[in-house]
Amino acid sequence: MNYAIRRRMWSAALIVAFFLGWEVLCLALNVSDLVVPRPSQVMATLVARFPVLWPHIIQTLWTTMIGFGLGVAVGVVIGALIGTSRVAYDTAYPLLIGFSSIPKVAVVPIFVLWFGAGPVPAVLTALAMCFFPIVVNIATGLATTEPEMEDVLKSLGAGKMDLLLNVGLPRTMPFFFASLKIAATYAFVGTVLAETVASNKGIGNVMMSASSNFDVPLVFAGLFILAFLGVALYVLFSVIEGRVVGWANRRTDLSPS
Amino acid sequence: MNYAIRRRMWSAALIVAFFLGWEVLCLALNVSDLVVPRPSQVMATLVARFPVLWPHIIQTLWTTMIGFGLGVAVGVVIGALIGTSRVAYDTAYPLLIGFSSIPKVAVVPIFVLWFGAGPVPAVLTALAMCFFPIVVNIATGLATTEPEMEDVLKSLGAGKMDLLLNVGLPRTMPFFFASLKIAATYAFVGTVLAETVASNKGIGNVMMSASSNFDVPLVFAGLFILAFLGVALYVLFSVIEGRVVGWANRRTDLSPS
Amino acid sequence: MNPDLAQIAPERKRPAVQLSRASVAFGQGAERVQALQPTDLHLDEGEFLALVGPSGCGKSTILKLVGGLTRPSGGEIIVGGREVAARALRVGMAFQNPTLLPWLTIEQNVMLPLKIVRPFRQDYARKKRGEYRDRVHALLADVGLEKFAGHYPWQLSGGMLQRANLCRALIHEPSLLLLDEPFGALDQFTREELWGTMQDLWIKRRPTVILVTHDLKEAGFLGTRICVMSARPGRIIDDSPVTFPRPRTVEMTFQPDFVALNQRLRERIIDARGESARKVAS
Amino acid sequence: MNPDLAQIAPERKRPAVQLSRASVAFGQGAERVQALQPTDLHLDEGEFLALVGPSGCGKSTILKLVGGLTRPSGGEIIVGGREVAARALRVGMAFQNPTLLPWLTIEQNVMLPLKIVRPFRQDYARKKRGEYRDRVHALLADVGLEKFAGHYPWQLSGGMLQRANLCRALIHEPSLLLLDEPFGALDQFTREELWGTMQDLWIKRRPTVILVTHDLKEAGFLGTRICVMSARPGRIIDDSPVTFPRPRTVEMTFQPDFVALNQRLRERIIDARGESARKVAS
Amino acid sequence: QTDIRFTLGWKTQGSDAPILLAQQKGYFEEEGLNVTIDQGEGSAATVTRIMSGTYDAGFGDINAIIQNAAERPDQTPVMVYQLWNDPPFTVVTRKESGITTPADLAGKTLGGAPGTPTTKLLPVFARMNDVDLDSITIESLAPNLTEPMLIRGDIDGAMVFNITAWFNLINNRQDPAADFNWLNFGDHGLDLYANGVMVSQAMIADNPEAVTGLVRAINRAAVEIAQDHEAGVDAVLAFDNLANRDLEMARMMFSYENLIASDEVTRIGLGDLDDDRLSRAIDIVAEGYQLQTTPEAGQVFDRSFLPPLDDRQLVLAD
Ligand SMILES: Nc1ncnc2c1ncn2[C@@H]1O[C@H](COP(=O)(O)OP(=O)(O)OP(=O)(O)O)[C@@H](O)[C@H]1O
Ligand SMILES: Nc1ncnc2c1ncn2[C@@H]1O[C@H](COP(=O)(O)OP(=O)(O)OP(=O)(O)O)[C@@H](O)[C@H]1O
Ligand SMILES: Cc1ncc(C[n+]2csc(CCO)c2C)c(N)n1
Ligand SMILES: [Mg+2]
Ligand SMILES: [Mg+2]
Repeated sequence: MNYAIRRRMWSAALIVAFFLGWEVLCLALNVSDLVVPRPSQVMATLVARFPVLWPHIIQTLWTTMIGFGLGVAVGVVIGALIGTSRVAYDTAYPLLIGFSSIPKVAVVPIFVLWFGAGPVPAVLTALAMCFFPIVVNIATGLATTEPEMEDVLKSLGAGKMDLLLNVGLPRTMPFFFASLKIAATYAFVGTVLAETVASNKGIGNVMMSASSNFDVPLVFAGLFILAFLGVALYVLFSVIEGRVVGWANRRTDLSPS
Repeated sequence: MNYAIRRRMWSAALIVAFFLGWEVLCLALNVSDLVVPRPSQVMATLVARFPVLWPHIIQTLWTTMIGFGLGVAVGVVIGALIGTSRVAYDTAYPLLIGFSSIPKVAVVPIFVLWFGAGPVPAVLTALAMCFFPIVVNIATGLATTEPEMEDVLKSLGAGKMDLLLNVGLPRTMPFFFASLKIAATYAFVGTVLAETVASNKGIGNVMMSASSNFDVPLVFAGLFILAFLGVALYVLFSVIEGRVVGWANRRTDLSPS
Repeated sequence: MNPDLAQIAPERKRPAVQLSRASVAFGQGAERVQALQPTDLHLDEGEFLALVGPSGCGKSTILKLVGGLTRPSGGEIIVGGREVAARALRVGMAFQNPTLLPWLTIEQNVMLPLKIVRPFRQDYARKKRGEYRDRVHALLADVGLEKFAGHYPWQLSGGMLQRANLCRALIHEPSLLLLDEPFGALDQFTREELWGTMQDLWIKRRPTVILVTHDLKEAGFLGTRICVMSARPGRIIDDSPVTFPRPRTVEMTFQPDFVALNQRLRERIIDARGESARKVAS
Repeated sequence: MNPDLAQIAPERKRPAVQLSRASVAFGQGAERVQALQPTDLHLDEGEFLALVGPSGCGKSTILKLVGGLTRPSGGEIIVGGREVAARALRVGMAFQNPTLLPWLTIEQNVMLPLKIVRPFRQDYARKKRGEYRDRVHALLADVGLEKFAGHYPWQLSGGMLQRANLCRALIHEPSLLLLDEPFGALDQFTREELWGTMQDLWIKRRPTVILVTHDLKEAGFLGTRICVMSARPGRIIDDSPVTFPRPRTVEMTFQPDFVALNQRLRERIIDARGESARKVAS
Repeated sequence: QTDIRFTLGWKTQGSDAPILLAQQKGYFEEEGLNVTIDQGEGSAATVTRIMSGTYDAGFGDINAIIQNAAERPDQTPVMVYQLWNDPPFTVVTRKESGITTPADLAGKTLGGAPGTPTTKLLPVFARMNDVDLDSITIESLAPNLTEPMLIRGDIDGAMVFNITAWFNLINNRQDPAADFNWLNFGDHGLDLYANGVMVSQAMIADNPEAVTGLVRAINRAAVEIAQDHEAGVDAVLAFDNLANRDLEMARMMFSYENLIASDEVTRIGLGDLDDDRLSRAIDIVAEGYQLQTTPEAGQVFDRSFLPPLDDRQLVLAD
């Protein structure tokens, strides 16, 4: 217990140190706030403009959550398909890899052309950005499942679906959560990207307006908000993960009391 | 053997079907080539313009390879650190998650202002885009390594480094390769992003000027090139992966001859 | 031998397991390892076959063949009239190294067959907290693990894992039991107690059983029949019925009849090890 | 008893392993499981301790304590003058379930200690294809696995894995050997051969050994001393020297002296199982 | 009520005030129009957005219409209200680089956003002024990098809209008047028109009254803002509360003083244009881009939706 608290303190201290270092470096090297503002400036802007920013935050958060939710669903389904069927793997993987190598900024205009500006392209971009890491980790987890574990169920006459639900997916959980953490951050990136291209609302739009007016502290305030939202989502998943896949991380709790 | 060939054929057929479907859909729905050109148009543009595109392809490929190489190095080191030290995990993870939630487009201008337009910001952006999935998968792989396997080495008096090299990393290899596949595609996205923001060469630059000239087929030709490069890199890694982590995918070879 | 044991020994003669020149080889070309030579084996319903033989001779391979987990390279396997055992019969299998799923507690691991196997699965959602749970706990208590139902596999000792593994093979009252050294990591006394448990179960429900073991006493105590395999690539080189009356007791294992059987099997195994034995001798 | 065996039995009296009221408990609060009660154990250099006791009593836990893999909840463990065994002595450990690394071939798995342990590791890069390889192959041949050096663990049978596991514990000629049921999954004959191999090795190099086993014959054949543990939470309840002359033979195990020792230990274990036994009886 | 999807030429700027005021004051509604306004990606992108059918109308560049009309005559939008009478297309340079005439650009490095009409028109500009285009190095830069790169000297000149760059330089703590030279395309042979309100051909065909209403509402607002500047800026802030009031006020005034107000406008009124000048502009663009066909003026501009001249008189108050 005591150890856990000390650990937290340490890491909190290091994170604070990071921002202090940034502040000091900016002051020491006399970096213009038009290039990189100091964290204190960013925070000041953030506080001062918060009431104005609030609806944009809500907008981005909602859009991201919907896109992310859909992305997870799509990712799990495709990942399960690819991880269990060889033909699906050989077909879908190259297509997905190809799609993933494409900058999503190039795709947003197409979404806009189809669905108009607004939240729909943002949701779709968030989805497009975030489902791929989930696919890859689910597929890899399934493909590397120890055959011995599957044999346990096969000997009971289990079908493919039973195997997937009772062995494949649980075993893959740690890597599913790892990919969720990646995916959640990418979902934010996707939303913001789409908002940058086509929307009148959302953090992306704020950042775009701010940057076209060279209000760099406001741009960074947007970045801070995004970072914060990303971390918040990460913490949420970590808590869920702790409950669901505690079995995989037993090391820390293993040493006798 | 025969089965493997049939499988390949199937998946090749399905991939061809995908592009055929695209072509037919565009014709049937009479989609303007300003929105989505037909694959045949894209290919025609690609062939016709290939000599002009070639130096840009080389530029983007090189930049990406360097950025990707650095990204892998950075990713493995940070991942190993985070996966083995609790304090490093608690400190670096939130910072990395925060950084990852930021659209890299917002960071590129900073790189450009520091290093000038050209390949350096592109390399850095590729690095910034691609190291995170590697970090996450390495860290997760290490954190979920079965303690029993580590005990084998610990009983021999192995140090942390021995454990990492002989148990942690090998066991993590399947997920490292999975993340490489994600990372390689993101490295391309990063390079192209940076080329879009500031450059006079590279696929990103081509796509940008093509889109400003309403030459959508050329934009798509750029996308096709990126997709192709991404798939090529993926195939490369798959071959290496097959050699290195065959042990983890033994399922397919297991059934008796 | 006691004449009245005939009425206890299996009478029904429906074939439960039928291997016809079944063979297994792994790998290709130079890498090829012949794990099992073409083997014939016929098991009637309700038989209790004890399978003994040197390490690496293919005992586990036979179990996996019968269980439908390995396809034969040649020959044919028919179980309960079908090619895949689990489709035809209710099969219970205890693997040689207890592969309990690490994300499930012991209770959940043991309950797994009830979640998968018909007809139990239909009622699983409804009964898993009631009837099925009680059933699992009762079985765990039989093997001395009642206190560990809520523990995870990594919290158990080797022998405890093996006992949990055995429970998982028995929980759904299978009509075909495939047991791969289920008592290997246990001390003699626990082992003898579980022999008793096993025998009671067999007398009561008469499943068809294949038991792989290295302990001839165990083979004689439990089996209706003992098969001896030769060294790798394996082949069945001896097939003897065991006709001691049931229920058998540990004391019986010291009787001259029993000791003589053991002695005979011992010699067969010494033959069986043949060439490989000469190599192992350092 | 043969009087001249005293000169073979260990004479040097430097303490190799010393447990002082070492205890182990896992978990917190209501979840707390006492795995080992405060235990004293003193092992001289060159002793061969056989540890027997019921399943789950803490035998593996003691090995892990001595090997430095588990920290004690109370008390102290000193091995070769230091707290962590592997830092003080060259330790070889064979785990209860053979945990071979799945990405290495059998040869590479067995060679692992040479890659890690000083002074072998210095020359590893140079010798791994020459001297070290030969050494590994020789040892594998001793246990009958010479043909499987290039195979991966999943291509081996249970008993073969266990033999590879044993090789890995021996390859670097450790001065402290911790063996957790290393012969469990083997047939009687292979087992007896490996007893001989083990004994030869011990006579030649005189490592300090702790051997966990369920086989009293094995304990008597190999040990210089046998400790009996009580049921969980474990405690050492009997500690007897074994003074039969070396080299011992399998025939010796049928002699009255040997049988009497076995008989006495049997009774101690029956006591030892105490409460738990009553529960297990179905 | 007719639904109209309208795209601006860029992020909210003071120069969009006429459209935003018409929206805020309900002038669109009075015309029976339900207008949704979205921010844009550039004046040229307005043309593509309308061509693809995503938007019905927008604020964008007439030269982009000309360029597209040559290749896709059935799809290009039509300018119905020519708001910016003078072109904002400018190459801005630092005073110390000594660039004062187009000829000085030879051998220099210019940067600009590739989609910006200025960048797209540079070849035309070079051709008209006999500058060797191949000797000029062109860097593609994101919009938010052009001015910083210029200030830092990474590029010698930036291809911009004066209305944008002027205020961007102020935002970058520069003095745009004192320290920079402004080479306006309009002063060097490119007497082009620029931004205005354009609508899709489909809208003209299906619902000409809506077009008339749209133009009338925007014109009404444009005329009104010339008198009541505060109302214009209020509308901008009502649309985008992140905008900086003083800055957008200044920008709005800049657009009126430098881009909208001209002798020609005094003569023919807001929204209209001179057909000869347009024809010349079309020729310049067509030659500059080496277009296969030269579009007709009637394909590009349609004055039939303009309100009477009396309603289009610009009287700019101080
Ligand atoms: N997946 C596999 N790939 C290649 N060879 C295999 C595989 N599984 C088993 N073998 C080989 O088949 C032979 C028989 O193995 P099996 O597991 O049936 O032996 P066993 O009789 O159960 O031995 P033990 O008593 O040691 O468990 C062994 O020689 C082994 O090396
Ligand atoms: N990581 C752990 N967490 C919680 N409890 C544990 C853990 N490891 C062991 N135990 C408990 O400690 C006790 C002793 O375990 P140990 O493995 O030492 O038994 P053992 O004597 O080796 O038994 P066996 O002969 O069955 O292998 C057991 O009751 C077990 O449940
Ligand atoms: C109506 C309108 N259309 C396009 C632009 C885009 N633009 C013109 S110049 C430039 C570079 C910065 O000076 C940018 C981004 C704008 N600002 N206003
Ligand atoms: Mg076996
Ligand atoms: Mg144990």
